[in-house]
Amino acid sequence: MRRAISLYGLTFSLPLLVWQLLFFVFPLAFLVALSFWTVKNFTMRPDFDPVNWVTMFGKPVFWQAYGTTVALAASASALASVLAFPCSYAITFKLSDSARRWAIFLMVIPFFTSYLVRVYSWQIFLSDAGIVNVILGWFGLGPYSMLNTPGATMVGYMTLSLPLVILLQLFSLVFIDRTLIEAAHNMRCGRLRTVFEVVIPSARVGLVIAALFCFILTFGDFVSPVYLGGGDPTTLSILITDTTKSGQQWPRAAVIALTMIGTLLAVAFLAVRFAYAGQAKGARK
Amino acid sequence: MQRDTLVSFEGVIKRFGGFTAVQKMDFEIKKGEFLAIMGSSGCGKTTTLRMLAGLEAPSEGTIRLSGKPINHLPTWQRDTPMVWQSLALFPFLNVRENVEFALKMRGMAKAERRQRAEQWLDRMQILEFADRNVAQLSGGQRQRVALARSLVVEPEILLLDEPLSALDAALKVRMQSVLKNLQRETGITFVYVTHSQSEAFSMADRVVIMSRGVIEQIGTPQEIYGAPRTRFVADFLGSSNIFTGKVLAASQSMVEVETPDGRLALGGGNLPIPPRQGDTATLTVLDTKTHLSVSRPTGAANIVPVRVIGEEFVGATATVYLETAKGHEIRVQKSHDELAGLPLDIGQELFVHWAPTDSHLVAEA
Amino acid sequence: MQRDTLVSFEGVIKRFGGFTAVQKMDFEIKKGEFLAIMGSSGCGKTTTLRMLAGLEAPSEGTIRLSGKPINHLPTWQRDTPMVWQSLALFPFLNVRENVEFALKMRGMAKAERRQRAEQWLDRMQILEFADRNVAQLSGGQRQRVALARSLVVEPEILLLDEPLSALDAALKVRMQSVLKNLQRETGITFVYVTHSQSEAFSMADRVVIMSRGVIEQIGTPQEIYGAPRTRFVADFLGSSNIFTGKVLAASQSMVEVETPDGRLALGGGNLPIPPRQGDTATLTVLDTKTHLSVSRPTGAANIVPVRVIGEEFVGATATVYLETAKGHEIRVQKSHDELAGLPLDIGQELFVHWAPTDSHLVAEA
Amino acid sequence: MSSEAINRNRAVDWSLRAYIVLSYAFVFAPIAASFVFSLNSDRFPSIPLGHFSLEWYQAVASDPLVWQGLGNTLVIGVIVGVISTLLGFGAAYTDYRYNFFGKQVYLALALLPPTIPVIIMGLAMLAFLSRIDLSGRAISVIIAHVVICAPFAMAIIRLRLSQMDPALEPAAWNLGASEWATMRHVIVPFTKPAIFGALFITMAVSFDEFAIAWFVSGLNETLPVKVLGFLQGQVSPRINAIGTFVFVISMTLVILAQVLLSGRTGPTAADKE
Amino acid sequence: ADPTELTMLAWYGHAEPDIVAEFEAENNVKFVPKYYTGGDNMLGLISQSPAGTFDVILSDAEYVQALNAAGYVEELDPADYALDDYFPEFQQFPGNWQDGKLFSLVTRFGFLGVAYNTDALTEAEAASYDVFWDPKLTGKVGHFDWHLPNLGQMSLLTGNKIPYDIDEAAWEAVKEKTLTLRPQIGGFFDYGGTFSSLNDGQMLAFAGIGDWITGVLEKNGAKVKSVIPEQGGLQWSECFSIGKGSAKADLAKKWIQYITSAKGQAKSAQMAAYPALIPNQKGWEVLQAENPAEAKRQGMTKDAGNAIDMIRAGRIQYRQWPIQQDLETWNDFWSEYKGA
Ligand SMILES: Nc1ncnc2c1ncn2[C@@H]1O[C@H](COP(=O)(O)OP(=O)(O)OP(=O)(O)O)[C@@H](O)[C@H]1O
Ligand SMILES: Nc1ncnc2c1ncn2[C@@H]1O[C@H](COP(=O)(O)OP(=O)(O)OP(=O)(O)O)[C@@H](O)[C@H]1O
Ligand SMILES: NCCCCNCCCN
Ligand SMILES: [Mg+2]
Ligand SMILES: [Mg+2]
Repeated sequence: MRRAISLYGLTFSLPLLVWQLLFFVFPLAFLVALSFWTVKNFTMRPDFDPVNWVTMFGKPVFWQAYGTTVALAASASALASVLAFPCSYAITFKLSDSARRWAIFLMVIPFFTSYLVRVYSWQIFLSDAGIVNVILGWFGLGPYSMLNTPGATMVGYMTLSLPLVILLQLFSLVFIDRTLIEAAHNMRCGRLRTVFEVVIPSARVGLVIAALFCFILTFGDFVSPVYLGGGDPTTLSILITDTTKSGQQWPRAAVIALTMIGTLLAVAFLAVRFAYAGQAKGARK
Repeated sequence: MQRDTLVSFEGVIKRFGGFTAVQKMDFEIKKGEFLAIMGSSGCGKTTTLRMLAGLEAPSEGTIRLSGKPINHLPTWQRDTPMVWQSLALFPFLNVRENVEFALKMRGMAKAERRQRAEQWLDRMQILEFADRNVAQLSGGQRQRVALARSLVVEPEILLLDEPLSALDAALKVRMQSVLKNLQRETGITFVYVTHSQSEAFSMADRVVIMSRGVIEQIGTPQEIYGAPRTRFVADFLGSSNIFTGKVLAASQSMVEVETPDGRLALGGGNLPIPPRQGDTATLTVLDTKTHLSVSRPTGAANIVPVRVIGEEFVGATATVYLETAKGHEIRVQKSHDELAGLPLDIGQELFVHWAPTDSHLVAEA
Repeated sequence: MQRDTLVSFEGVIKRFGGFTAVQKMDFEIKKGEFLAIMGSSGCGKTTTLRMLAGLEAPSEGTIRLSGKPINHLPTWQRDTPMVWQSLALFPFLNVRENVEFALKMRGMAKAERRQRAEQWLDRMQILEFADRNVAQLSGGQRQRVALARSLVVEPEILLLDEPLSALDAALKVRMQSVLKNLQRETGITFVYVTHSQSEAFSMADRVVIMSRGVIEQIGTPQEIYGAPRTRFVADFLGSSNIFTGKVLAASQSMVEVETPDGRLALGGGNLPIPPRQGDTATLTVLDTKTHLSVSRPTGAANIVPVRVIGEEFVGATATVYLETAKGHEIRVQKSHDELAGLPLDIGQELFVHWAPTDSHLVAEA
Repeated sequence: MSSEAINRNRAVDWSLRAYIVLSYAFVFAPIAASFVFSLNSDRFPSIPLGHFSLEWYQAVASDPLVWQGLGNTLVIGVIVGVISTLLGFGAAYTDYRYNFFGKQVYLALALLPPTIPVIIMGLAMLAFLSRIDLSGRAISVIIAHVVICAPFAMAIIRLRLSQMDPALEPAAWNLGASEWATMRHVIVPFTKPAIFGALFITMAVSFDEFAIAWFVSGLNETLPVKVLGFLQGQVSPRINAIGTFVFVISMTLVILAQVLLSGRTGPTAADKE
Repeated sequence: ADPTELTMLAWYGHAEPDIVAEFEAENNVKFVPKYYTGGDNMLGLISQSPAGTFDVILSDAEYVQALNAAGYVEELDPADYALDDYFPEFQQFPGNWQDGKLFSLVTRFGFLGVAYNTDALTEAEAASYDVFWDPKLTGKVGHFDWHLPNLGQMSLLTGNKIPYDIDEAAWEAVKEKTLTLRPQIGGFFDYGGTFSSLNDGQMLAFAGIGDWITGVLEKNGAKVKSVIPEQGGLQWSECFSIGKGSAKADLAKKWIQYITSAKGQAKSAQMAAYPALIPNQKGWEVLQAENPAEAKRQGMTKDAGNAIDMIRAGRIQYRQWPIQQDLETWNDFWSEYKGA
């Protein structure tokens, strides 16, 4: 019976609430306060001065970085979704149950290898004399400049997000009612058309959420743009680290961080709305 | 009425790996009939239907539709729409879009398919829900959408796989008459898979009874109910008492069988091939054809002394459960009026008797 | 047999937010009786049971157990064990541990509770599975574990919420007799929630019929079946034909009602408070009490001309569906023998008739 | 599976399977390469490879700082695992059991932190913790990691609870068990696999997290922070050696969690359908 | 007894065994290092840690003022150290002293010029900063990602004698010139990225670095080298201080004595992580005796044109904070440049 929360209930619900208030909400709130502090001679002073907001928002380089970051993250989401879909589709529909379990297990492994280590590894693949160019050389191609380009950043972004995107897509695909596919075939819907008419609409929520996670991950990542992209172009994450590197400008870094959070919340809100668009409330039963 | 053949199964076998789900099946479906396929779980009903729909390929044999073999025609090139147990409505489309789906796949223009869809929605009395999400409909309404979705292409045949099993009892009965009427009015051949006896018997023109991939009996509901042909069918329908014993005497018109519960007779032109003396024979008698009396009836041919073990109250009738001296259970079904005069306390000793003409021989296995 | 009162509901109301699930309920449960609570989905059966078990608190009114009010006693301080539809066996405990659970919570010593548990497992004929994981049992065996687990504390009352609804038909019937016998042997009061008419009617001493949080009728199965008291009950049981009209004449022994389908009479000591002339009255007649004839019967009081619209074949009996000139549906249920002589083609004109003593007045709403 | 013979096309099926292999090749290429280069003699790895060598492992093994980092990582990981699992359990149970005003906000607090980019979390954490004199210590990393790990624990345990027959808990009350007894004898045993699963997964997450730890760890660097240091400072195949090593530990934890989560746990409400 | 722990905040390498093992053994000390990745990072770490967290702090010279201003370091007694052994220019090193008080001691330094790939460029080509604009280097020029050394070099190139003390017009000129380099740039790298991109030929020339990078790579056989171009070079200088509130100030003092002694200086010059020049003349002598090749490679010999001669010839300028502009102004421009 659902009674009002009792001592018993509070014992279970309070600790997390207190912890997240103290160490999640307060730090974020402090970040807001911090963005109004001022810095003189390497020292921060509590203050209530919008100067950091004005300065940051007044800088073309900030907006440039903002545009770049949004564009990169959006491209990464689109690219990851498109690259992952055939793979998760094939794992769902073209593998036996046991092969599928293995595939899922294998896709979990990357989460437990250091992202830094993998990015470092990519440097060895992508550099001018790296593995890829050596292999291309065997076919008389290249060498191509790959490292320190936005393309290499994208490779890093895929390293970061592809396993997650594949898994999230996979989880929405395996839960598709197979009879829907059979029903579509039964109504003269051919193989490929079924993918677009039935499979994708059925998995829509999962596909959008997967893309959203890719966006969130890549939007805040600084490892790939620095170590694969050569720090060029400047992304917001690079701008944050740069800002903290220049005369203790933490308040300005806070402005960037808060702008990023705002952007992410807006994107997440829109994505979730889009994912569930057209699905009535009752649909979740 | 002699109808043309629409579908024929010719020696059709379906294996899954080493397991044979359907064994050498030969039968025909007539144009315009309502055929029910019944049998216990796992007997191959769905597999049979799916082969017809092109969702499984037969391992051997040929399936013909209007005379043409269709074994290897992909699903999407046949017109064999199916209604799924789960309904398989597209949750991301609204009611109208669901119904339009098959038409869209056939490349029909938007205006025309909209009109056709609405016509069927109207016919199924759900036009007012056309713009609703399927999740917002009740079970019965969803059922109608599924029917409309399959019927909108006006096929020659409609396949239904336990379409009513998810509905509650009241709705089930209501949808049965919707289905029956629809079939009558459209003249479309219905192939209806179910494991509910009452559904099959109340709707179908002919019933196929399957067991472990084999057809046990095909016939009208009356034929099957009145004279189950095999022990499986008798058991499965559950309305017969079954006795097994050795044949003592057998002629064209009368057979006498020695069973643990006594000597039982049957006869009256029921015996195309009478069994031979000494054979094992199984005979059945419907629980509605058995009678109860307090004292041993005189002149009756089949009399079994029994004790009452319980009574079950089922609407207009009651079933009395009895036990012979050997522990064999016998059931007698009667109206309340007929039972009114009998003492039915547990342990009460009574006599069950029935006429030899109400007994039938059935094949074992 | 007059039994003592074990439980009483006194003006009990249960609201969930603004919604009233149970409305002013007053009734008693006798010691040792088998009480079934029936009604359509959402009518408040489970809520009633849960209030008794202490899983919900009544919003108003008092529930008494052996005379003591128990409204606010937490579940774990009452002895009102419940058998859940899902069984709610503990999957991480084996069979024995499941059965011991309640004893352990009562602080009983290990050896003793083991012995008690085994005694009940033995009684339920599942002692051999004592060390099995519940997942390894069949549906019927699990059912027995659930019963043993609740009964091991030897309570005065056992609450059952649709315990059989997940079982297949055959098992359901078998478990019905297990339950009925158990109740008889132990003398424990059973409160059994179901929406299956056949379950309620075959097991219960008394049946409560609910609709939208209100008790519509309480009585023995025979009383309710034979004389539904309200239109809802008649409708719900589904075995009555129902007619509504204006009272033309009324006396202590006879009432005449003018209905769209003709003038109908009822009578014969059934009328404690006869309606007044001009009132609207609803009368019912069981479909088994109606008769069919080809020509207008002479001398019968209630005769309605009808046309055949269909026939439904249900085991030992068939139901003929008929339609009056006004489009009102009438059902007649008869054995196959009784129907054998009648022409039942669709559209055939026939006469339905019945005796005034077989009609009953029911309350509207 | 079933419509194999009729409705499938072998060429399509095989090209899709080939695509799977390609995708996995992309995902595993850097992992495999890192393993290979950890055993390669060149300090700045390139093609063709140098010779086989364990020198980087030796370098790692003989570096007391690496051992110290490992020790920090392990201690922090275990504490983070335990606290996150406790908090996550409480939150999951709260969500499962109670309805209350503001529950949406509660759930947002319980689930949102992992979606905040780590660099922002790190920044906010450092700025905040240093104000309250809690930065630069092992406890700072623990605090920050619990913030991002508790949601994982919550999700894992909540999933398990949702597989629990909702009648199980009232059934126990009904059999005479008080709320606390029910917690001990029913809820905890039922969720046990998920509790251990959550414990190992959160430990693994903490083992691998470098960005927030880099900000707040101060002198008590964890191993991943050391890796970042190597990457920023001393590019060296030691990265690969440590990576391989951490990978082995993490995988062990994950496999343990996997075994527990899918182990013999009896039927769930879901399988009873 | 358990060794005493001494915490050191420093660039990577300063508390590695090749440097500290001997001192640790002699004094039963165990260094606990915290390596930072930039001066601001260092300041951040100090400001966000309780006082006394770090016993020894190694900092680039320009940051010592900030450390001082914030009160993060203890005053040192010049008498405690062998300052007399230092070259005269390093005895009164700017930044080490404030109002006549000593706060830190320079321990090593190096020159920043043009780092280049010897396969791609000749030493003559690299002998001017103009080489960065060479069309054959398009996309192959890297920046060490910090404004101070890079803009300092650009300032030298635009003809400023003291590169960090320039007026607005000169600053505008520096900016303008710098922006023209942007299309040539292949990336902005941290220390690690600088290492690997030079090593594998990803970048063929680098601004803002010197022998501290190429020296390490050379040792590993990479074909890279640094030169001080005709426009002159910059000098970085690392200084040791004692952290404010250190409970082990004596031990910290002992360490600074050790590392600034001739013996410690010779070790420091050959530090495995990255080589450097040392300010202690006696240290030069020890090095010349111990490792003449390295002494020669780094130019710490008695020959004319050695490192100290380059300083004396005015070819080298200290790296320092901009004097007529705000630090922010330079940094903002750097961000802008990167984003351009
Ligand atoms: N794709 C498949 N692979 C392997 N075995 C299968 C497959 N499909 C069906 N079977 C097996 O074939 C047998 C017949 O299955 P089918 O689904 O036709 O039974 P059914 O009569 O429809 O049963 P139910 O009444 O339970 O729906 C079953 O034993 C089933 O396990
Ligand atoms: N906790 C609750 N909160 C809100 N409404 C509830 C709650 N529990 C039950 N109800 C509502 O109360 C009404 C009665 O519910 P109850 O479960 O008692 O029905 P029931 O007769 O057992 O139905 P069923 O046969 O479907 O089990 C329903 O409309 C239900 O939606
Ligand atoms: N990893 C430490 C490198 C320190 C080099 N200090 C010199 C600074 C050059 N700008
Ligand atoms: Mg089936
Ligand atoms: Mg209920």
